[in-house]
Amino acid sequence: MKKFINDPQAFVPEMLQGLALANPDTLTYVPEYNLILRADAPNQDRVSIIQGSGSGHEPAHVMLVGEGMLDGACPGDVFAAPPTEYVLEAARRLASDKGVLLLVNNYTGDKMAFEMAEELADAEGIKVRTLFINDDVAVEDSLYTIGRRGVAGNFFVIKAVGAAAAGGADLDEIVRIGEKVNAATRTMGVALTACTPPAKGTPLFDIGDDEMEVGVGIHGEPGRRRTKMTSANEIVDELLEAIVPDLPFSSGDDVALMVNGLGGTPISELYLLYGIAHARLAEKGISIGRNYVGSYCTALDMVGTSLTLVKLDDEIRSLLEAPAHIPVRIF
Amino acid sequence: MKKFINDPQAFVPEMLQGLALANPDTLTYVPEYNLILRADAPNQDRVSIIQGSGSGHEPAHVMLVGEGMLDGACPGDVFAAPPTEYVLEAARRLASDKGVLLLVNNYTGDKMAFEMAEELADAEGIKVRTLFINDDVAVEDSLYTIGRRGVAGNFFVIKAVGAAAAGGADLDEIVRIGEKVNAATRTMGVALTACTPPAKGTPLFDIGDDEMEVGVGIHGEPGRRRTKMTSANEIVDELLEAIVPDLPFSSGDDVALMVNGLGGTPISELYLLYGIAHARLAEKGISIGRNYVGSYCTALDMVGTSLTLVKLDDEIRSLLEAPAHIPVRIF
Amino acid sequence: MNYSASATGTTRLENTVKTIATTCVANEQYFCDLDSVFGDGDFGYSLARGFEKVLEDWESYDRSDLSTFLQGVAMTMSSRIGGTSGPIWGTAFLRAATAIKSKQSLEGADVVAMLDGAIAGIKKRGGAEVGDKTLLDALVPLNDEIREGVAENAEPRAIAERAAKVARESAEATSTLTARRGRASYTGDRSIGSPDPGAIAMAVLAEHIVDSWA
Amino acid sequence: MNYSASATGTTRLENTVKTIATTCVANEQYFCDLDSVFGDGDFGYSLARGFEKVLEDWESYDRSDLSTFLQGVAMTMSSRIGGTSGPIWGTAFLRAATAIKSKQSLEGADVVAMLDGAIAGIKKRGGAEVGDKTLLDALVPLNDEIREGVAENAEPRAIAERAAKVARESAEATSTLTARRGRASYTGDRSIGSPDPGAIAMAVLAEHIVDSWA
Ligand SMILES: Nc1ncnc2c1ncn2[C@@H]1O[C@H](COP(=O)(O)OP(=O)(O)O)[C@@H](O)[C@H]1O
Ligand SMILES: Nc1ncnc2c1ncn2[C@@H]1O[C@H](COP(=O)(O)OP(=O)(O)O)[C@@H](O)[C@H]1O
Ligand SMILES: [Mg+2]
Ligand SMILES: [Mg+2]
Ligand SMILES: [Mg+2]
Ligand SMILES: [Mg+2]
Repeated sequence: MKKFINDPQAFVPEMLQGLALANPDTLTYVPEYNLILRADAPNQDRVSIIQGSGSGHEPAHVMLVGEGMLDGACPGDVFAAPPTEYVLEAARRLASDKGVLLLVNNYTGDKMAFEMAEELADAEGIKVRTLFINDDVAVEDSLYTIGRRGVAGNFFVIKAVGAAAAGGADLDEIVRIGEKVNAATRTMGVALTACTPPAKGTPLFDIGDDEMEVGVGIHGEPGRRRTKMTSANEIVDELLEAIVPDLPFSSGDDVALMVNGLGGTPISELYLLYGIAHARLAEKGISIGRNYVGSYCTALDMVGTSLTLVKLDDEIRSLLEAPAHIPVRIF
Repeated sequence: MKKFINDPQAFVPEMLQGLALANPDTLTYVPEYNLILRADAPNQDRVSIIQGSGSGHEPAHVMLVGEGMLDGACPGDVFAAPPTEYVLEAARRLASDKGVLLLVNNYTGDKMAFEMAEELADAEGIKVRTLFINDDVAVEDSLYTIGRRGVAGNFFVIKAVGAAAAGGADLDEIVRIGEKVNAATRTMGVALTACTPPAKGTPLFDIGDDEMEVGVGIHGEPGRRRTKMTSANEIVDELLEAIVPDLPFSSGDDVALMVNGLGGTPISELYLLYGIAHARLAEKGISIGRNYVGSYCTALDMVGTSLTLVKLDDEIRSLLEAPAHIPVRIF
Repeated sequence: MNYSASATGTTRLENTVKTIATTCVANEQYFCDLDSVFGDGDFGYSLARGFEKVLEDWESYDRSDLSTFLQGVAMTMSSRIGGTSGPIWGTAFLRAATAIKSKQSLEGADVVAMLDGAIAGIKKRGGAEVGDKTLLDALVPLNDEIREGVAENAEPRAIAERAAKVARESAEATSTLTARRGRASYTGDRSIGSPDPGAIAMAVLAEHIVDSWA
Repeated sequence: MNYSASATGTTRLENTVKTIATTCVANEQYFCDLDSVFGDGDFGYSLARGFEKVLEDWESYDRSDLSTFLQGVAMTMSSRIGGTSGPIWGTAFLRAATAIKSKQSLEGADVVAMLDGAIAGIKKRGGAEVGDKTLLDALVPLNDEIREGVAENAEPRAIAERAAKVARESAEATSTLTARRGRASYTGDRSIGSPDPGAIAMAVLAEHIVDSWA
């Protein structure tokens, strides 16, 4: 395992500690419950937004805490939903008169922890709602499974509800916006390598030197199919062929396009992919109103990418354009 | 080779094409000469800042073109200085009455290409100066070698001269600032894996599963020593022990600290390293006035990191704080 | 069967919980490996971290009655374990505790009641049924076997042995199923051919409980 | 030696340049591999891209005289090749062109003059001397051997063979040197044990020029 770590079990707390030290004025770190909170939250005139999920997806979500985005993040261990008690504690600390919104990616563990936490918070008199994000088209809908996963598209839901909360919207309105953005968002990913969780120490799955996993999840869950490596052009085509008809996105649509790196992919390759996707969508009559190229939601050190499309309207666009101040920055 | 590419030889132009498509309002791409220019440059009332170097270091430098930083970037092929003619063409297109500053990392190929280009530009009546960046403490000074390499610390020189140029400073003043920041900046890196140049298709060097290369350059050049992998704590200690006494940085100093990823390292590990470095510097009485955690100057897909320290004074601090608008962004 | 809370300070119930805890800690790597075939590789890690804390807190649990003791264990688990396993195992221990409210000693029927409660809780929490390729596919047949043994008035140790055997067979048989719950469900038919980690864990725990039988 | 610009439309000089170009294109991978031992692995790539363009532009070069032809090649190279090799090889070709300004045919002494010019240009451009572990460590002895051969009035083909042999020996001998210029210099003593890619390229080129001798 080739990582910059000390004790694998201390990976998450040491990372959070570093994040807090780097942002002393804006963030509070609560080590007992793995929480990263805005130092100035809660604000009783704003709905508080909390996102929880396993760790290993950084910058999602702990590095998205700040003005205009999250009030708090409640990460679990690597790829493990946080314990219920941690979520409850986050809701307690960020309880506001206007309410609390819990954002959750749709996975079994997260869903259970957040549903239990919501019940408990509600019982304590905290005004709280939960919203599940499920943008991954790789998962075929089914009667049995929990349904589609939440992946990199969660960025857009967070950004939109964060902007709405900053603007003073009430909880119902924020839930409406979050559901609307989630419904307008579609993602699919592909992995060229497996990721290595620190505690496991070896790659999560075996993949041949000439293979890729199409439809991979952000925890290294297998996707739709294992296939031979192809060119960047073919990869973009395959991803768009899954994503575009799903909503569907059609000629005349204006979209936000995210080319997300899964942790081990350099930004040069992401821009190369962006160029291809941009051209393909233009051929389909779809214009790109906003673009996002970088590593937003990762699977540790996995070499891979995901494409996300969001259908824009005036409301969503202005929420995405609104300013925000979070730790991930260049200056 | 596990990369998102089409033809390896088209890697750089396809990446630049994507970058230009993603920033249609602010950037101009000149494919014949591999140039990325600010769409609104040159401005005759500002000195134009140009950085050239091999490609493969993205976001450096093509993604740093924009208001408050670079007016143009002039990349060569992967890890190869641009041809002289490309640099000359960049200087021609960005020639301003106030002058042109060529920023160059101190490598043999770059130095030769830029010196030749400067002579040629000068002969054409363009007011031009060249500034070499050499922040890498891994290279021991020597009578023979070209001297220290320019690595991730170039970010600070670019940011400072970009801010000064935006403020209308003249060429002499900008050269003074660039030299001052370069002189206050020290970097050292470590690699856990080798990078794979697209055209080569295989890793640049062999490194054992339990080995690391201390003092590595941003082209995978070997460093000071090959050694067994150690903990994040020990790695930070080794890097700081090389960096701190070199300037030297001393108790009472206020510094900017960059924890830079070399391309394949997730941001979670960079924050973990930041936390350690922050604590170590605090023990030495050195305070961190500004911090930068992310992948600023990479070596393709290399798993590795570098630490950069810049000694701050009021002038440098305010230049680093000045706003800038470049493609690398979150929103 | 009679498990007295007073007997020698530690009871059969306490021993069983301790065996569960030490077995999960000891099998961290194995359980992770099972979960990385078609899951995300953290099953062993999650359980180990939770049960490590249980062992750490061991002396401090309120032992007023057996139910309270189990409830304390459940609280440690649900505050410590994340992932799917936190809510699932926490709920299971909590429901088992509820099933023996204020009892000071346990009969065979109480064991069945505890497992009935745990199973109902797990089903409610995660929405899974037998056949969905989860730990229920070992736990439910295991409980049914105990129920039968108790009805037949068999020796506790013999019952435990039969139950462990059934758990092992059922766990191995999950290889033929398609995962429909949890992370493994994303793989669809590709999960066929490998057993469910949670079900195998049930078999391993049952076998260790038999081995540690004093 | 007499290389006439008129003879059959292509001259020995043109043939030599073509051999250099095709050899560099054919050895792209090999030269890259040499450069990745202690460099950055792009030496072959840089040369191949430059000489590919030379071959592409082949018919269009101005052939008014030999110097003009060489100058055209030099321009292609320095506009196409980046890295260290662009300025180094571009300068070398340019200085070689200058050494035979307005000549229509070449004697052995002109070959030596061309190489003298190239060597001086390379030294000026990159600041390297013999012994710094660069291509100069093969090119300088190669030139010295030609100079001697010309002084002895040896057969051109025999001179070329002797020069190639010396180039090969000198190139292999760079293994014992510590790199002091270019990227390889960062490795310090670790460069000992591997030859310099540029020097080996000189040997390979010299050998191919001999092989292609018509
Ligand atoms: N909905 C569910 N109900 C009951 N058990 C489940 C459910 N989903 C998964 N499991 C069990 O949990 C095990 C995986 O646990 P764990 O690795 O902690 O979960 P994850 O990493 O997916 O959050 C599976 O092997 C299975 O036995
Ligand atoms: N200063 C120099 N003068 C002459 N030749 C040099 C110099 N530095 C390097 N070289 C030659 O160039 C070769 C490497 O070329 P190349 O790979 O294109 O350079 P880089 O990738 O380091 O920019 C070396 O093997 C050496 O022979
Ligand atoms: Mg998990
Ligand atoms: Mg190079
Ligand atoms: Mg798991
Ligand atoms: Mg090289």
